[in-house]
Amino acid sequence: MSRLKTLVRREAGTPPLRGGHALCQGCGVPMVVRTIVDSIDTPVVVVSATGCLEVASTRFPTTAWNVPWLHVAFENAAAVASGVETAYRALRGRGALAGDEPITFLVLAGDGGTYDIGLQALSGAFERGHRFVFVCYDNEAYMNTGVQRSGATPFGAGTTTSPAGHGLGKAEQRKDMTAIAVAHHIPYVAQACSVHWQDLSTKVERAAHADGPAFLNVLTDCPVGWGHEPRLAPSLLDAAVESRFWPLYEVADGEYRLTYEPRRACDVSEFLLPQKRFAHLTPELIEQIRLQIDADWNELRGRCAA
Amino acid sequence: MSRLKTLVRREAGTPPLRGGHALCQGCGVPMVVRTIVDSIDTPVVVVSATGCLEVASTRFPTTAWNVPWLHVAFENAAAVASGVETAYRALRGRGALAGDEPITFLVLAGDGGTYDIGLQALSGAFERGHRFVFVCYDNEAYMNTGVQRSGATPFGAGTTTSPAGHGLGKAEQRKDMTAIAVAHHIPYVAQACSVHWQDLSTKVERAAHADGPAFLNVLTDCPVGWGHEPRLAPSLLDAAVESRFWPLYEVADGEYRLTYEPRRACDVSEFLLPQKRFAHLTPELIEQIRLQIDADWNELRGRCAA
Amino acid sequence: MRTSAISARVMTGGEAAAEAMRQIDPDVVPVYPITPQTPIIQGFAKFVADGRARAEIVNVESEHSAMSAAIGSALAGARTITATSSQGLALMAEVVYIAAAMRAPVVMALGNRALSGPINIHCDHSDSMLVRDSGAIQLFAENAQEAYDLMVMAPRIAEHPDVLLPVLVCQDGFTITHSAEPVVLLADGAARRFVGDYRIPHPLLEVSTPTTQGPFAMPDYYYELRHQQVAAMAAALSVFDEVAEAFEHISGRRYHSIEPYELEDADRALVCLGSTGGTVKDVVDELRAQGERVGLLEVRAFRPLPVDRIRAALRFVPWVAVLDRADSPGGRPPLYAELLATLHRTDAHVQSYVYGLGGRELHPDDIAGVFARMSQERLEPEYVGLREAECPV
Amino acid sequence: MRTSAISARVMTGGEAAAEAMRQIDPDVVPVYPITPQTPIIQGFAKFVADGRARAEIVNVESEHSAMSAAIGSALAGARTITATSSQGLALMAEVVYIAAAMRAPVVMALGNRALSGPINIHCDHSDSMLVRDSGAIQLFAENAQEAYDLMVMAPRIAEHPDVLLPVLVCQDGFTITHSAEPVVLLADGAARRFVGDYRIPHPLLEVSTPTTQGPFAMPDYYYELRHQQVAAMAAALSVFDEVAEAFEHISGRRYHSIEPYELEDADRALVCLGSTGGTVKDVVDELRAQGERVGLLEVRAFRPLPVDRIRAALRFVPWVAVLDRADSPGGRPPLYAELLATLHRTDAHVQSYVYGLGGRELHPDDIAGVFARMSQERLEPEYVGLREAECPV
Amino acid sequence: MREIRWHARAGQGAKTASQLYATASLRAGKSVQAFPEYGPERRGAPLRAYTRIDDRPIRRHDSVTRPDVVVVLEPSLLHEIDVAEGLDADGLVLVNAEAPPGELEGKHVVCVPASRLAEERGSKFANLIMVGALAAAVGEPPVSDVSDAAAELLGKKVPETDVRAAVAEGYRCLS
Amino acid sequence: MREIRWHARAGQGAKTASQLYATASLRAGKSVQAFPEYGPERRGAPLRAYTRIDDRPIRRHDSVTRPDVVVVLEPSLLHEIDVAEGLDADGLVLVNAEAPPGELEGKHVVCVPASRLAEERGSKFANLIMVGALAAAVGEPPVSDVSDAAAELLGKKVPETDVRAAVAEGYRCLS
Amino acid sequence: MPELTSWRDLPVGGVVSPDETVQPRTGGWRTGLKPEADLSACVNCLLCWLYCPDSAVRLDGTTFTGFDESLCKGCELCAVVCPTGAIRMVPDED
Amino acid sequence: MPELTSWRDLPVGGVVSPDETVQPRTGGWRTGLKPEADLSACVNCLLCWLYCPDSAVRLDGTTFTGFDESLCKGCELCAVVCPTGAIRMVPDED
Ligand SMILES: Cc1ncc(C[n+]2csc(CCOP(=O)(O)OP(=O)(O)O)c2C)c(N)n1
Ligand SMILES: Cc1ncc(C[n+]2csc(CCOP(=O)(O)OP(=O)(O)O)c2C)c(N)n1
Ligand code: SF4
Ligand code: SF4
Ligand code: SF4
Ligand code: SF4
Ligand code: SF4
Ligand code: SF4
Ligand SMILES: [Mg+2]
Ligand SMILES: [Mg+2]
Repeated sequence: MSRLKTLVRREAGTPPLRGGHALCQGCGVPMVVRTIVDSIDTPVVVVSATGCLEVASTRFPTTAWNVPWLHVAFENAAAVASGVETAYRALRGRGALAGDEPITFLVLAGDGGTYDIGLQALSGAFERGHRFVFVCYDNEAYMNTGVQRSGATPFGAGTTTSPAGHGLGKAEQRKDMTAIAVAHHIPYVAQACSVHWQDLSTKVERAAHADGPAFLNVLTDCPVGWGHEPRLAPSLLDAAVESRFWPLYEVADGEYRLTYEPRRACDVSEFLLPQKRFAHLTPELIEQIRLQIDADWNELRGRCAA
Repeated sequence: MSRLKTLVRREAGTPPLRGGHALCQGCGVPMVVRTIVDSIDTPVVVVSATGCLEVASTRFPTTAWNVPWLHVAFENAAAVASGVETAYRALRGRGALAGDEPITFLVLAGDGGTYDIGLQALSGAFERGHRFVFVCYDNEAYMNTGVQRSGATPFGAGTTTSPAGHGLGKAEQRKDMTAIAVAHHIPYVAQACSVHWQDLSTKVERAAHADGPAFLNVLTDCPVGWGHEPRLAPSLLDAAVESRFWPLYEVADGEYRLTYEPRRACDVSEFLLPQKRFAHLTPELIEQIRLQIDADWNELRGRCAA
Repeated sequence: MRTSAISARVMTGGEAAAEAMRQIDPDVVPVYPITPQTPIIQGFAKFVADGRARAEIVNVESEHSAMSAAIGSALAGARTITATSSQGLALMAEVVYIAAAMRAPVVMALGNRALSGPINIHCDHSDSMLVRDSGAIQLFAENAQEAYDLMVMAPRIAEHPDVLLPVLVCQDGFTITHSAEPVVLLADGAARRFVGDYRIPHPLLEVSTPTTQGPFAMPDYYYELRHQQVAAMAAALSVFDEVAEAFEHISGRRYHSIEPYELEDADRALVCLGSTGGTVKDVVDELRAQGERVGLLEVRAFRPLPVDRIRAALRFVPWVAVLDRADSPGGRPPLYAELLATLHRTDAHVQSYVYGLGGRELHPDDIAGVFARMSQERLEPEYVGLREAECPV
Repeated sequence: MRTSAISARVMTGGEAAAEAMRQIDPDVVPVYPITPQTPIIQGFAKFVADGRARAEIVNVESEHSAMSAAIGSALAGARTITATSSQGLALMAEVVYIAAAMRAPVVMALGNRALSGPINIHCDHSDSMLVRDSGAIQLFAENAQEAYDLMVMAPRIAEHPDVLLPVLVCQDGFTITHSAEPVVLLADGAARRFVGDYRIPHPLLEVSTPTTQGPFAMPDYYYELRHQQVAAMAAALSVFDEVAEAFEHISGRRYHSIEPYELEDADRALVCLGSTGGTVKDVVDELRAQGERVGLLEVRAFRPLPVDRIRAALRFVPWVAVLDRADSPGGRPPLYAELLATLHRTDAHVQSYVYGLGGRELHPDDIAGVFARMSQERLEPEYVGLREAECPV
Repeated sequence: MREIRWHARAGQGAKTASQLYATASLRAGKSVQAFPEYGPERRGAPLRAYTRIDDRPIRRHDSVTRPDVVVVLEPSLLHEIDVAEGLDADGLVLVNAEAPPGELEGKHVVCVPASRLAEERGSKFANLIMVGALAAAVGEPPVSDVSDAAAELLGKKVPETDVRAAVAEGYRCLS
Repeated sequence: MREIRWHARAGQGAKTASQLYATASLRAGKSVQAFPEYGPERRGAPLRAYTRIDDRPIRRHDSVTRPDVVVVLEPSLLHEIDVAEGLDADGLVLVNAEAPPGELEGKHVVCVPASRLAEERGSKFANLIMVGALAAAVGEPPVSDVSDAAAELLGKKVPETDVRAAVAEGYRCLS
Repeated sequence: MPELTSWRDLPVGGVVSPDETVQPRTGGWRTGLKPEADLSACVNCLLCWLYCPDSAVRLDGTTFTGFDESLCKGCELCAVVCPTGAIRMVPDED
Repeated sequence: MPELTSWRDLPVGGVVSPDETVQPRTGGWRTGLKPEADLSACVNCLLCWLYCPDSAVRLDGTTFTGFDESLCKGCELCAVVCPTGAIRMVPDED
């Protein structure tokens, strides 16, 4: 059976995140969520950080979630999940759980809830070795509060707190969250992108079966924050990968592996220019971005070769 | 002039941290502080996290500090320093500062205030690129509160919250804080050890001159928490380095360099066995530690070679 | 307070606060986004990007760090402003106390919003109440104009040598932060001159005279150091008046720590904070027109609470109803409890009404209803407009 | 409460709390070290390491995560206990509110300690007061025995279907946590049976009936959801009595939400929380022996505050002095304000005395002094034993 | 006091319209207030905004429940919600439409084909057209104030002439 | 009520001594309380601890300011602090020393050479010797209770016989 | 959305069961265009199903059958990713 | 330690100036041993100065001269690191 059919069968008409939620028209996040949950072959319990996904999917007394779902606050998703996962282990250990099938614990947080305000809780959970899959849906800014810069916002991007104005947008390089996760020496870390859904789906399977914490950093678009029509999303995200702006790779037990080799010559401007947040970039700044991408790419290749 | 004479001259009879403080007899921390401050050739402003050093050096209305010193809380030293450093830039920018000599901003935090509760503030400051030197004096546990395990506590060490008991002490590997700092792609990161003071002093100079944040992870002992007589400190810390338990290296602009090549065959048991916190370790566990050290060492060598 | 239509501009309370910040021209602004505060920092960030303000903005990674950086900056010697709401204030609560204790005169624009849970973005005052013991000054604006004016006044209050405390300028989330109203701005120069230069006793950056800031205190000194803050708060009350008077000179608008409205002969009075005061005033006018002797005491300075003035203002009012936009489950609503402490040994009957939690509307009819009900003895708090409130607990 | 010398063991309040935890045998214990709480978690960690308790300890990286993990664990379906003090409670304050709102019956051992700044490790109640609006229950122990007993009672109160709220068992830092006193423990089996099994309405781990927990609420529902907590707190008062009665059956020791001491004919009464109550009792006995009609009201349940009972207990006492081990600069000391709200429309003269901040001693002489001074009209709070207190502000 | 409620979808400029009308009225010497309603819903979701106009200072800060005028910027909303809720019997409903929609039978409805007009000019300013039309329909403020206010509010981001033209076109429709 | 203050350096077992005396007294049917003083100072710094003994339940939780007995485990402290502070004229000072130190002239001083005795046995239990001596000096509790309490408190970590011997030795000194 | 209920009738702690609550319909969010499928051109690759942010693509088992207009917000993503051009955006009837 | 002062006389916010306050003396913390130097054996390497946690090693300029017994806690570190054995731990006079 094709992978996509498998996902369809798993969903079986009951999507983990059903329609009727209040995310924007064309929002890139639901696809990430469904691809991930549908790729897991056990029951799933989701812990969510505050952010667009959470706010727009659970307006009381409605809910878009067909799977067990828990939200406590913005900065603590990994800590909450640590508690849930420990409860599961404790109760199982005492034989106090009804069913005894394995459960996959999935954490869903935006880049703000991962790179910035949620980092410490995540790092602590990594160190303690909780068995969960932490997914950062990385749309490169705080979207829920109206597009402010985050640690994930790339160099040059305009946001409401790094306005282009007379300046250049964000002056700093993005935090390399995937590398930070790798530095925690957890069993599985991967970088993925929503439109490379097969790659993503495979990574989710590996992550779910890892013997310890796993981290997935998944790039997805936000038409509102990036400033593009929803229908451009597939080509934009494709360009992000092909231009090597967002390489797809994994680090399993410390071993780097490029999971997708870009297939075509693609300049990063193909990714940047259709987006309003980059509209102010001068050719010089784009060249600077290009050079940084090259350097990062070479370093990554080096690690994958090794 | 010898490096040590330089340090003496800088101190000029006014140690940055003067005697009369309430740190334990034989505490390893003051040497780290003095070596570091004395290695800096500009005025220094110190921001300190809560911990042994802070609590025991500033009982109101006394103070052991002869340099400007600021403490706010346990988890926020890097954020406080971000504010101080930004104030300096802002005031200089406006020509509103009395003197116009450069100032070096130094942050002093224990491993708890760095690896665990202080990590997020530090990571954020790294991303923003504040120009300060963040020093973790790593004594491998929360000492101030009576020796609890931290993210820096090594595998197998007994603490009051990872008691040996019928167990093995701490069951998890230590967080690799130096690697995490490196993953932030800041200009200068180094791992050092108090007794290798020349190496430390050199690293401080590089850190202070880096064009952005610098991070130093400095191993030092705590006779109380490690369970050894103060006088064993020099040999224990030496064994930590020689046994490759704590390699000395630096990463400047992404380039790894081993700054000290161990000079003798030294088994890690030379480091472990004199310490009460490791007294319960079985030969099997020690072997496990040995293997981990070998693996880490090989990986580090690989990076340094590359 | 009639705003002059000629020079007024229509802007939200958030925009007004951003304009005040632009004029104050602080040195450092460490801040983290959160609804409904974001318009403030976004507006200000745009001013900086457009070269209309010079501050260094520190885009911190959490509110705990926002206040921590603010303390560092303010004590280093730089004028520092921050802004937050709700969970943001809750997350930084620990360091708000420390800011006050270290006497860091940080100014904060607070867009009041309900605390989780459940998560909610709309107005109530539970965030302010969470830090009511912190030693920070809290001033409540009734509308966008006041939000602007109080922001301009805040640095002078905060930085006064007898005060040296953080000042929170509180404006109701959405109801003020996002409501556009006419606001009269001062001329930039006048505002800047009014605020003056930043001076604190011991700037950390004075490296030639090193100081130790934030030491450890044992019981032998902690008690006295804490009492300093109580004294500073007492001083803040007169400093507020001083600054308000100076502000009147340049603006024509005069502020008081409390605003009595039609209280002289009132037999019933409400007490409240924030934007609700405006709505109550309308209701008071209406009921007065019908011959009812009702009035309002609007509390502008919640910290320091002008205890004596409140006492004096309500001296002859037999029935007082305190409107709390916050509650303390298992205890008494905060403003109510404070008011009773203030009115102890007077003859007033003081009642408690909780309203507006999480942005629940309070309409003029609700207010009129309270006025109608309040002259019957009742000791238990009532949740105004609660669905099925017949059994209040 | 006379402890039986025969079965008693000398242990600190911290050790006693750890013993209670061992007997309760919780599933999950997420915790972060802080003085003076550490003896509790260290003691418990040793029990686990020695195989005498089965809990999974989660050594989190901060207190914010401790409470977050506790919420996750408690809602997942596991009995969960944590412990903290001072800055730890301040750092987790945001999530304490959420725990209450999500009705997570987490039990917390709180070693009360002063809040920074300046940093100080000794006792006062400012940490408890910081979360007094959070919706969490707060019970104050007078001594090590009570710290133990209340810990054993706590899960049953927290988990009662009408309550489902966090319970903080507060013991004075050092004064109780580190003071060794005789403590009588229940037999392990009896304690375990008393506590019973953990049940909550919607365990998240029941994957066959998925639930959404922690949704977003707009003004249309937030208000009513918040009011649930007020109702749960009201229920907690009777549940406390129920549980106390059951506890008396197995222990012979009976607890009440307030403990009146020599109040019947008192013309002066103190009100206080925590270990100070014991010292006051000695002073009361002494003064009574000299013919003075003095008494004490010790508040054991600060949340929910037994308003009616306090009113009833103090009905005939003309002079009441509230001892606050916390303050609210620019406002009124918290217990004092609550008491006034409770005693409104009674004839009592209620006065405010702040004491013991940051571990400052309160000696019998100081207490006798308050009794001596309190029958003169005075409205301003006094800092007992302040150096140069002649000018109280 | 005149109270106006605006209906649109998030992203269609109801907030701007509500503020524009307020700004124009302020120019005409009125006291004003304008504010939108906020929820978790995103771009595309139904959204309300409000404007209050009075001769005396506006102090109240409750939401508008009994509007005098309702302006519907997006007619498809009529199927979803009752736009006339709380409206007096003689209250005006101004709809961006060619002809009075069935849902509003019995109400005092005035139609302005703002979307078509905007499209014809190749502009996106249906909202400005509706503000102009509102000024005409209720007789205040003068169109010059609306036009000036529009230029003040939007003139920095888009060509001032387009902005003024849209306002004028709406005004013309109903005057 | 009897109130005892213990003086030592952090790490010399004053806390243990104060608790041991309390535990022993509890065995003898008394009500008891024991607590040390805490500060930022570390191992080696002067430290106080307290014990209260009474026939009625002890309820007070203030610190001890007017002790009946002071026990000095570390004589070098006499140069640094006034160990007799708050002590009544007839109050007893029990010092770990060979002969009454000059600093305590005029006080009711009793010396026990506990350090030497401990050293002679090659043990570290100077503090236990002092507890035994205290029991003898004030006449309660019975040495058997002290010995049993010491075994209960420390017997798991160190040989019970050593512990009991130390207590007995101290007791013998003054009885 | 269900009736506004009294505080007594709300679930404890605001817990929501997906089975007991009705999701809002978001079809109204469309602003002019809706997707229309030409089933004869469909190769049932299911990409539209995967990309649709609003779970508005209808399947019968694993076979594409069309759209749930009561949910579809009209984002065009299905049309963009359809490899055969089987989906066109057409004006909403309204 | 200075006199206990009234709250009015305390520095605002508890700021301490090292010049205006007297550090406690910690020589009393020693528990029996103190360092003694044999200056003739000293090669002035200054390692003792560097290692001393309590800044109790006295220098004259850059020349080692001995110890400040009022600060030295007696940890032995100076003696351990002295390369020439010039430092011995000897019983405290007390
Ligand atoms: C402590 C705290 N600070 C700030 C906020 C406000 N806030 C909620 S979501 C959010 C941004 C979320 O960004 P991200 O994690 O990237 O998710 P996205 O909205 O982009 O999906 C912010 C700033 C909050 N809820 N809590
Ligand atoms: C928010 C908060 N949590 C806990 C504490 C208690 N605390 C103070 S210092 C400390 C441990 C410090 O450990 P580390 O940073 O390694 O420094 P060390 O004491 O080892 O020098 C702890 C847990 C605190 N002060 N604040
Ligand atoms: S703002 Fe962006 S991320 Fe948030 S719902 Fe809209 S499209 Fe999705
Ligand atoms: S406990 Fe350890 S780190 Fe702390 S002062 Fe003592 S020796 Fe130094
Ligand atoms: S237009 Fe968008 S929302 Fe509608 S079915 Fe297609 S993908 Fe789904
Ligand atoms: S994307 Fe096109 S071809 Fe594929 S299933 Fe959908 S309609 Fe059919
Ligand atoms: S013994 Fe220790 S404290 Fe004393 S001088 Fe030597 S190193 Fe310094
Ligand atoms: S360590 Fe020894 S040789 Fe070196 S300076 Fe000190 S005393 Fe002299
Ligand atoms: Mg994001
Ligand atoms: Mg440490």
